[in-house]
Amino acid sequence: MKKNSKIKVVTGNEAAAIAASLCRPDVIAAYPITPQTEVIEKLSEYHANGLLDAELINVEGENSAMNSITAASLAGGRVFTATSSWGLVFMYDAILAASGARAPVVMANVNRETPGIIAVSCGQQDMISIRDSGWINLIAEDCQEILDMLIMAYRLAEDDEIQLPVMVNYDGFYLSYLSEKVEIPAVEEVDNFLSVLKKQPQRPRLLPGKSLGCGSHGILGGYLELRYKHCNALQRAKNKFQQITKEFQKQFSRNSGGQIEEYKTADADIVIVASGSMCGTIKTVIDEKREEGIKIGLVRIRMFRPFPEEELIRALSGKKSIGVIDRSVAFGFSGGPIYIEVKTLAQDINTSALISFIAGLANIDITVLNIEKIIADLIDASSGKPYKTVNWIPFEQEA
Amino acid sequence: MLIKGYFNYEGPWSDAQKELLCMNTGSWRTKRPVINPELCIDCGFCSLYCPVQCMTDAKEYFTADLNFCKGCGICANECPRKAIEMKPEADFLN
Amino acid sequence: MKKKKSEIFKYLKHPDPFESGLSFCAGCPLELLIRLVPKTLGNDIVITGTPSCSAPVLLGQNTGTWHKLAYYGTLMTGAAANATGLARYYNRAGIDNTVVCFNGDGTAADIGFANLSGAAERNEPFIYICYDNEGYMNTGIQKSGTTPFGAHTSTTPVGKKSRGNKNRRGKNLPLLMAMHRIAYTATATMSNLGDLAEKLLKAKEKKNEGFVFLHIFCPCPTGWGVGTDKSIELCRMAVKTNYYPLWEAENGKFTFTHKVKKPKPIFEYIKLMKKFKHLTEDEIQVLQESVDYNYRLLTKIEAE
Amino acid sequence: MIIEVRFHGRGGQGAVTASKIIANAFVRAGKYGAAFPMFGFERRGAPVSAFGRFGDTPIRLKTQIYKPDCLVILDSSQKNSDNIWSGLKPDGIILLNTNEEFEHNHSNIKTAGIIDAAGIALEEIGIPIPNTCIVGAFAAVTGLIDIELITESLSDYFDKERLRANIKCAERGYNEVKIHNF
Repeated sequence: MKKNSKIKVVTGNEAAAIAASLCRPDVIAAYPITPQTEVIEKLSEYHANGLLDAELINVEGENSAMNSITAASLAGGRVFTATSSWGLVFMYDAILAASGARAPVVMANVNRETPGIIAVSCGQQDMISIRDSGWINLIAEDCQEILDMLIMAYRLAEDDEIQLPVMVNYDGFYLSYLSEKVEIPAVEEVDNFLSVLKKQPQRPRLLPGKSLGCGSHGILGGYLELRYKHCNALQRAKNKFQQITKEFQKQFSRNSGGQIEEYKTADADIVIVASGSMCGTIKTVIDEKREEGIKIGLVRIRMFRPFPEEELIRALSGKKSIGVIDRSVAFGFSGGPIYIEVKTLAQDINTSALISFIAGLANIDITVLNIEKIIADLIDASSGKPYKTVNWIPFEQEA
Repeated sequence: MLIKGYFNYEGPWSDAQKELLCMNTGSWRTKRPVINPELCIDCGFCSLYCPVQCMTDAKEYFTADLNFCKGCGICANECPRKAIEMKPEADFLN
Repeated sequence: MKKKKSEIFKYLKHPDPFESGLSFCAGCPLELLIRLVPKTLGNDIVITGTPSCSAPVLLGQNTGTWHKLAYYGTLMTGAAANATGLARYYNRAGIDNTVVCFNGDGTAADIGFANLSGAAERNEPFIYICYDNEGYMNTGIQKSGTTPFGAHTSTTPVGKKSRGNKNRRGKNLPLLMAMHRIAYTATATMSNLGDLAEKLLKAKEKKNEGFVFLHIFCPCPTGWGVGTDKSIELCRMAVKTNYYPLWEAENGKFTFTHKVKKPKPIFEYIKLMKKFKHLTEDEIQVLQESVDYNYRLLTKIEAE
Repeated sequence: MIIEVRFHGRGGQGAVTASKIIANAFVRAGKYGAAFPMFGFERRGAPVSAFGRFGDTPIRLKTQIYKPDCLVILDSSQKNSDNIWSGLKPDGIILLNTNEEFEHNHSNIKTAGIIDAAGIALEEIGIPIPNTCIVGAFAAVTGLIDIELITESLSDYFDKERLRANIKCAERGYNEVKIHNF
């Protein structure tokens, strides 16, 4: 444990609020929505008690939250907001505006189900619905990682070579309300970690009296140029994040991986690819199965956009069977969204079985038994037995 | 490389470092304001109401900058002395 | 003959930050407004605008711009929220600022109304200018929330069964905004330039106390079917008929800034344009009653 | 070793906070604790459950608890519901908030702690919120955590007079819980 750090038992939401406060934001705007509400309640509490020095805007909707912080960010401010589910969808146009303007906005998104059916429950469908918005998307596994990732998110977003908005996703209910031990660094430590940004060339700022405007029409090749720059910045973000995680580990003595986390994959024949809170359960089951002599590992996706293709190819190449667990669906495709993306790497990975598992929709618990069944299926597939390519969990299964 | 340097920054930022963008709006005109300096009382209403703000003060009276005047006729309509007449642009050919 | 310059010039202290050749329709009073705002308030304003008639001019093309102002070109849904973020950040950072959110009635009264109302309720420290041309003019003259009774637009056409914008009155947007009891609300138009300039300057003062909403009546010669030379006259007639009364409200306290002694009948106003030319005597009477009602209401509020 | 505890209560009884306080106390002991509730819209009066895992090794499991080692029942009106007893492990521990005598109604119960937590809370804080009394009783019934760490943890959730009253509740819970062994 780092000197000056504090250990506290906090919820995932509180960890997010603490992380945001530690980064000394200038402007925070947010609107309540279950299961994110606690984040803005906590920030309001810190603000009311003089612990958080920031402009706090109690906006009348998520759309305004994103719009106001984007503008404040373009003016040069450090900004924060948090949302979830329909709130994320309601700010969709502003989400595109933020990334198009290359505003280094940082947002916590508490994953909750979205489309059509009202469900106050966990699911990554909200994140999937904005995946092509040009943001950087990170996914946390536990409360500590929510805090750590948000701090790293500012380093990534505001980096001169990146200048992109970053969304830190974490599972609603399973993490948002989970109280567990979190090591909270001293604010000076965070200042120190973020101080690199001050030494970099400063990004353009919207300032009174300065003939510099943002939101120009890209015409002729201009639009193409901006898109090209944006896509390149996303590609650069992969290595940048890797580098930032290393520096974070050096300073805070904590590590949970780079773009991906590999858990016992080195000698594994069978690998599960997953993200979010379910990975804790998967690791626990893997430990048990390892004791039975089954060579199994986990690749946890920490960075979902940009998609860590190279890292996945490296980690998954030559594995006998691979199962991808999605907590969301890909409409019009059979198989989960992350599964489909991993499948695009199939030629490079060269595995004999690539299987999709759709699990945990609408708060359905992803249980130890579920994971054991998934592993059993993967073992069968690795030994050449026939298998179903797409499996909905827990259909035909007990809890 | 197809991508030329249309932008100076990563994002869609514009600046007024070089010349400003400008249209040849003078070419839109079908009628031209002609001022009778005798009638002009130099009140400047033509200049104040001109959307293009192209009426310039020639000390004793106002005159339109024909490079940009769109020929809308507001100056003539607003002139309290009817000192401005809108004349067909064709009259001024050659 | 005695030559004497108009007093109004004294308000226009600052250089015009716009280039001369701008892509506004000939005779568009919006072009006049957009030039007068920085000429009156100074070139150090930060202006935010949305897709609208003003957007092609406020927004740059690649690196190029039509003006020397700082601007943020943004979305219709969130214009007031953008301005909120800017003003709050500048205030926090100790940067002297005048943020002007410059939008049409489509953004203000319709798609961006929620965040306009939200910013007003929170009394956010910036100036919101709505130029109201009573429709979506940039996309080709469609009905908006402020389109008046009976008006012809491309989405309220005059056909066999329906005759223009029937059974509607249009939102009284400035009154709605004043009811938020914001720091300052005012109506103004380009025929009364002294009044407009005074209100702009007052807006700059008042935004230090809270939200400022300026509603500018802004005829569209193209969309309303008016000669390009008649748009200022139209503004004047709107005032003279009490179709568009000039007033201001400070924290909810109303004052007429220009009282019309003998208001002209509404016919004198509508006869100047094509958008009402299909109206029957009865329909004109409905419009007259609507004008009278609005004016009576304002008179009562002023007396309060 | 990790003990899995399922909490049952109603919105307003503080079941979720009870689970947090225990997790907090374990972390103060240098051990590990993780707790989370499961509910949809938050409503006073609605049944609430919370899941707590406490022990001396890091807790990675993020699932609900189907086979609890221990049941903490803050709402005795639910004590006859099958949901509550579902999955209780053999040699199970239960802790029940009731002012009635205990009936041994489940064969897997090895230890039962009975406490009139609502009554004590009413006396000490003036409102019948049983959670802080229950966490005190939890320390006594399970023997897994010191009562001092429980009362220290309370300072993260209460302050001033409320804190003093709730510490009293927890201590009375610890001292007054009736423990039956079977």
